[in-house]
Amino acid sequence: MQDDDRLNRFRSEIRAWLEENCPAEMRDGRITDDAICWGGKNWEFSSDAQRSWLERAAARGLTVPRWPAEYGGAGLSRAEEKIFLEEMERINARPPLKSFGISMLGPAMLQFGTPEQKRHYLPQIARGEIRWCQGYSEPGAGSDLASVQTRGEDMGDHWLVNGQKIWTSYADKADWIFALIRTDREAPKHKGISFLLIDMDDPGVTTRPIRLISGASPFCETFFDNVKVPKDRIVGEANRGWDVAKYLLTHEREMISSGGTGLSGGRALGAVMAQMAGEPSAQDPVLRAAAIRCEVDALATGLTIERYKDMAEAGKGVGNASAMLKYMGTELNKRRHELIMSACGSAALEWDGPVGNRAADWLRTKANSIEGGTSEVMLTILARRVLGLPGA
Amino acid sequence: MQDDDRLNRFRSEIRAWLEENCPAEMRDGRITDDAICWGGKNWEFSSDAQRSWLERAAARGLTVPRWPAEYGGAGLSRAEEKIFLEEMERINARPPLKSFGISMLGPAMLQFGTPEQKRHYLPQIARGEIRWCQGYSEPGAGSDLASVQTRGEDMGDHWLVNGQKIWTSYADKADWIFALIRTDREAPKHKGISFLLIDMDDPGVTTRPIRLISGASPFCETFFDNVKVPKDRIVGEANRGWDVAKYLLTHEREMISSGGTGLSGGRALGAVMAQMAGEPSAQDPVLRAAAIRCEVDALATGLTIERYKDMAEAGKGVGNASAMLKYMGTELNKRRHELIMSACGSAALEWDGPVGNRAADWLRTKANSIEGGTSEVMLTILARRVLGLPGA
Amino acid sequence: MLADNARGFLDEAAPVRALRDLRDAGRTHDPALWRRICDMGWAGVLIPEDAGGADMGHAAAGVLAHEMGRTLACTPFLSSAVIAATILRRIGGERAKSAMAAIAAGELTHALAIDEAHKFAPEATAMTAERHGNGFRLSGKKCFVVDGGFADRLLVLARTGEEGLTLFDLPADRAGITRTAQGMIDSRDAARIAFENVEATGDDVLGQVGGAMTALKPGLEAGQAALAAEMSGLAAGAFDMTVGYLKDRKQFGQPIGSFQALQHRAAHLWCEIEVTASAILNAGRVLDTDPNEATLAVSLAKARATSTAQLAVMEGVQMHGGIGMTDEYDMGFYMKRARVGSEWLGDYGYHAEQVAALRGM
Amino acid sequence: MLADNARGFLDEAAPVRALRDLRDAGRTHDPALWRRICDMGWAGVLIPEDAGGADMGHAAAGVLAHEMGRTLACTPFLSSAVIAATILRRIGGERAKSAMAAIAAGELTHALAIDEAHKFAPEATAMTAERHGNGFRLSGKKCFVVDGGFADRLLVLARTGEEGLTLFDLPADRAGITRTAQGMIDSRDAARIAFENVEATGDDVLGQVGGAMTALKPGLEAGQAALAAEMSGLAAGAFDMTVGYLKDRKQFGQPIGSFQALQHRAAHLWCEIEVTASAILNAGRVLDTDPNEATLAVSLAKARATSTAQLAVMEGVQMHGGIGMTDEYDMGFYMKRARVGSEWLGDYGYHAEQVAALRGM
Repeated sequence: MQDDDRLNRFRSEIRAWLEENCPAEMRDGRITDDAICWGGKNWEFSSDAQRSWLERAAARGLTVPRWPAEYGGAGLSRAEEKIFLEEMERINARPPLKSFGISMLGPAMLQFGTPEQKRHYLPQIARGEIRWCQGYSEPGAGSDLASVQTRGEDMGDHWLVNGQKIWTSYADKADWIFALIRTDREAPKHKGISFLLIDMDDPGVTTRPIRLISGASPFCETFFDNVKVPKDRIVGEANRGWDVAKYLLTHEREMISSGGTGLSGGRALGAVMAQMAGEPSAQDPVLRAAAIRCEVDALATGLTIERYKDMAEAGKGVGNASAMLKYMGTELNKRRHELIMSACGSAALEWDGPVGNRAADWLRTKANSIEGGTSEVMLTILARRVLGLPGA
Repeated sequence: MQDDDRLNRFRSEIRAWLEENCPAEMRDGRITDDAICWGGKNWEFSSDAQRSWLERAAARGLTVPRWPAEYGGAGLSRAEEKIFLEEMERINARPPLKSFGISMLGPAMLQFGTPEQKRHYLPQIARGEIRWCQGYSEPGAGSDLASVQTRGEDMGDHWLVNGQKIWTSYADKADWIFALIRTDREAPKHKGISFLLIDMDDPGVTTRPIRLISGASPFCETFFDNVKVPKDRIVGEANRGWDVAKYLLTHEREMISSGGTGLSGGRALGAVMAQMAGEPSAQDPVLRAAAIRCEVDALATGLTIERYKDMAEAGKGVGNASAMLKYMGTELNKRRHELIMSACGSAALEWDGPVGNRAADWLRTKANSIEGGTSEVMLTILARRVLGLPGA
Repeated sequence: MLADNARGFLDEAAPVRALRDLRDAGRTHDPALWRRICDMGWAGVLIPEDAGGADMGHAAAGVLAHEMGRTLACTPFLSSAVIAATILRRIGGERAKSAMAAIAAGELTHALAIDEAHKFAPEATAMTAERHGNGFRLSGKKCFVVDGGFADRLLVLARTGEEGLTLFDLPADRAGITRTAQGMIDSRDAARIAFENVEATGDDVLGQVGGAMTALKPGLEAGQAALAAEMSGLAAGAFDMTVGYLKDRKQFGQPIGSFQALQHRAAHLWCEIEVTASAILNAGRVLDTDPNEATLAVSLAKARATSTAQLAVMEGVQMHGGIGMTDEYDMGFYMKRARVGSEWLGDYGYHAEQVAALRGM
Repeated sequence: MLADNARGFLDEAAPVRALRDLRDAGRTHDPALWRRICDMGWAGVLIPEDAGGADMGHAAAGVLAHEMGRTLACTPFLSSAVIAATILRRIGGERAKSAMAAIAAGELTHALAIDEAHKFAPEATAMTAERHGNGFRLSGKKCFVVDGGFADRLLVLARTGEEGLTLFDLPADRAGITRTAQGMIDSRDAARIAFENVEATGDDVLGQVGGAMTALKPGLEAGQAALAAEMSGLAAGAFDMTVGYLKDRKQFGQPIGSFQALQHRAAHLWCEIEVTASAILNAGRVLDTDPNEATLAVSLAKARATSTAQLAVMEGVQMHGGIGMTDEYDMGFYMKRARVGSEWLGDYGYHAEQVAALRGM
């Protein structure tokens, strides 16, 4: 009961803080990638409101609410974070900052980084000063992430890195990259990889956007040509980078899965159906039935993400089961966007039509079940590690 | 155009013949296993009408319309057979005779049998005098049909057969069994099997029904204990029985698949929906949408069975593609019966309720995608042999 | 804890074997099993302590129902301890209290007589309870009355002229009541019940005349949530049996569970079961904390449990192959119970429409 | 034969590469390609011989559409050679004959202006054609007019007071007509067209005033069947590309096509494609032999083609992994065309409802 009192007090405080600090322009409910601030050296704020929203949130530690205060966070508990997010949703606030530093490198560094690294890198991420991208996949490797060919030769005080990464999200806009590099070519596949941090401005680093079927270019190819990486730019031990990568993949999966679900997403489908059909009971019964099934599954999947977060908070490792969230969340999201496209009919068949650019969102979802481990890889992980089924 | 005239004339003839010969009682549209005559030494006709319908149809060759007249058939072309079946459906006639002799042994014997065998066995089948069952599967072998352990030792003028078969449909009611027997234990798996014909009355043959989840017992276990099988009771060459079995499996697949489709089956679902809901537009929109999808797929699958039959008639071997008919037909049939059960609601939850015994039919369909090669085996066959995908 | 204890007891006292034996003996109820269960306090899980219950709430009832689903335990837990208990508790007062005490102690069992046609549709109730003197005369037919073949008392929904739907609590042996057993595919108890000019007094009315839904709605929602939990347990039981088979059974020289297509389907099924588990837990939680706003959570749970249980038993039979089709093997019992559970208290379409309505779709 | 010839020509003259080049050049129509196609006689496939056509029928038109779908050939075949030709043929008479001759010769292209909102719903047409003097005045807005950006003539559906729907055949440059290009995801042509007091005479009316459906219905059904054929070709094209990739691409040391889960999904997709092929063939046959009773066959074909094409492109992208998402690779073109084809002339739900109505469901 005391807990409840404390949480209620927290809710009042955070509500008041939001009321005072979140600019009106940032309360438009736009939470797509192009509306949110991603930070970094070259970030151009879309408005003064976007800038001050970032600065105020960062000052209060709310760009990374769960991180400790010493690294720029607000040190919130899971329950407090939930309240913060609820209050954000209540006023339709955009997140003040989004980045792979927050969602991926940060968690890995909190787990594997040295105290010096945490003090150096984490506050920059929290304030949106440095924008990170990830360098995992390589051409031809596909789902086999441990098949790393980019090599780092040990030159004493540094590694000399040569090779190529692909599917590096927003690498053309990033300041730094965290990358898997093969630093021991003799060791078994998973044992000779290191997790290195590389400045995109370093000599020898180049990057080139890949055009996608949606017309956008969120991904790049990134090339390393005799890039010198000092020995302290490593997370975890040398040749033990796969441990970090695995930990990180779990985080990435949860992030991608929650894109697909939650109540607000569910509302989106219902709202589109209603909007396009002119009234709640859509005029195409077959489509409506499919939308209802999707809604049932979306609500239950949203509850599952919450449940797993609570389990993680309670210290119950969810481990490989995060593959479930990734699989179910992304497959659901694809289904939902197919239905949204159907509900919108020809209005969504233009790149920039009367209902905005829903086609690009729809096409983007097709990558969800590929990036960060395909649905097929997730199912195999679950079959082997959770169900204990034997290898072929 | 001459063809059309000829076929139109044939239609008039067959319509007139049916009008005169098909007893009124046999025009009730009941085409489930328990309503149709299966023939055999121990058959008890359910009525005089059933008996005379069999006798008249057999006299006219119409129990096996496509077989040559010398073996008891009517020698119809595919187009004529189609007309015969349409006219049968028009008056809701039950088939005069159904048996594994007609659907399986007959076709194999027409292909592989000696002239003597054809003259001896086929007319008995056509007249419904001898009822056959098949002995393929063995305990523990499951989908791996070539894993035959039942052995036939070569004793000069006969084989001495010992072993056990399972899933022998209606073996407890059959007069004879055609069975795969391993006659060469040294040869590779597929090369030492013979296709033998065994009289169920022979000393050493026993059979025991298996009770199924539907409560019915259409299948048996059949045991062979030192059964002597004379050397002329073989179809095809010794140790080449797998060729016959493969040929037969194709026929079996087509038979099982067409149980699942066709216009009349489609009508069944629509009719049940209408009957249970009180009016054509069922009151549960989600269920109705599923039924409509099922109807769309059923109509298209029915057209596919027709198309493949036409291709076979035109001499274009459909070969492994029959696995497609088996797979799609049986999966569709399962879907349809799930929907019928849903439409009937609690009325179908009794073994003998207000809507008859739909539950038993529903449970029976679950075996369709297992017997005669599972859906999984069909998909593997298609992937390997039709699509040419590589083995693991 | 609760789950572990329950599982230990049920594995010993009520495995699928017990249901099979009951069926083979031509019976649909095992009073001895129910006695043992009542002695453990399960019948009082939703009954206040001052009426002799344990008052553990709907989440706990869901845990018990889940475990009973896992072994297909054949008991009147849902009818009596969940639905009737919730209705009586909502009614309140001394009479209800003593009725609850009788339920908790295992002295009486109740069944809910609500369906009249092939689908769940309380609002369409046609059975009449006409005012007659100081009381009522009930006439009409009910079907699919689960546990109605042996229950001591019947909760009966009937229409009272223009006043609307009224709920009656009657002894099953009152004059004019005729019960006919239904031979159910899941081997559980259900009855068709005819009411011919059955006399009832004002004391037999639960709550207000014309106000049946006030107490019936929470009772139905508690039952739907517990049934969903039972079906999620059923799905888990069928799934465990299937995964075990995939590991043990060899074909073409290897365990069939090593074939990737089956692995992926099994993994997908596990995901569906996990997602459904979340909906079940949520329904229990909402019923305990915000019972007047539980419809969405409950219908979500029942819809998900229905589709998941059906997938689990279909995959279960298919992956077992021929043996799954035999009566000798237990999978068929799971399949048949899943079908009955799908229909009872509203099917997938019914609950999906509830979700749609509440979500403005 | 016809299919082989068509395939040979299209692989050379209109591979996916050609559509990509067109798009990159900011164009939506390739007159040179259409010229070559007309020279081969394809534009006259449904036009009588005395009007310069080849009169090969709807089954043949389906074969050509199927092959064009396979390479995503960008042509006004459906708009002009199928829909307009079928409508004009049904109208009959000398004027229609010369119009058909112009189509067959490739001298004129037509587009059908029918949609006004986001879904196909001819009966809901709101655009008006008010009687004015001896003629009419047309006012309203059309959208998703496929090939409407470059077509020489527009077939326009409008409402004439109480008389009902009337079909007009107008030159696209008549005063009061404004065309705006729509930037379509499939890189094909479509336009939004505004009509502001557009003058039309009785000669511009196709068939009877208020009797649009007499000729429009067969035209729509011919178009729907040919579009279904195109989409089945599209599905086959995407499928072939995917199976090729499954054979070539290695991962974890083996071709990914050796993984059983992918094998089973590929085999399932092949089955769906085969089943859809039957529905397509049937629609062509029924249109040729019993055109007044073709609705069921046509809607069945379009519904199946829609669901099959969508499955084929979704599986295609997923099985290709990341590369399938890149613009550089052709799979995305298939996915985007499948989406547009799904909506044009009635989506899955529209045609499924037609089937349901005709089957009494």
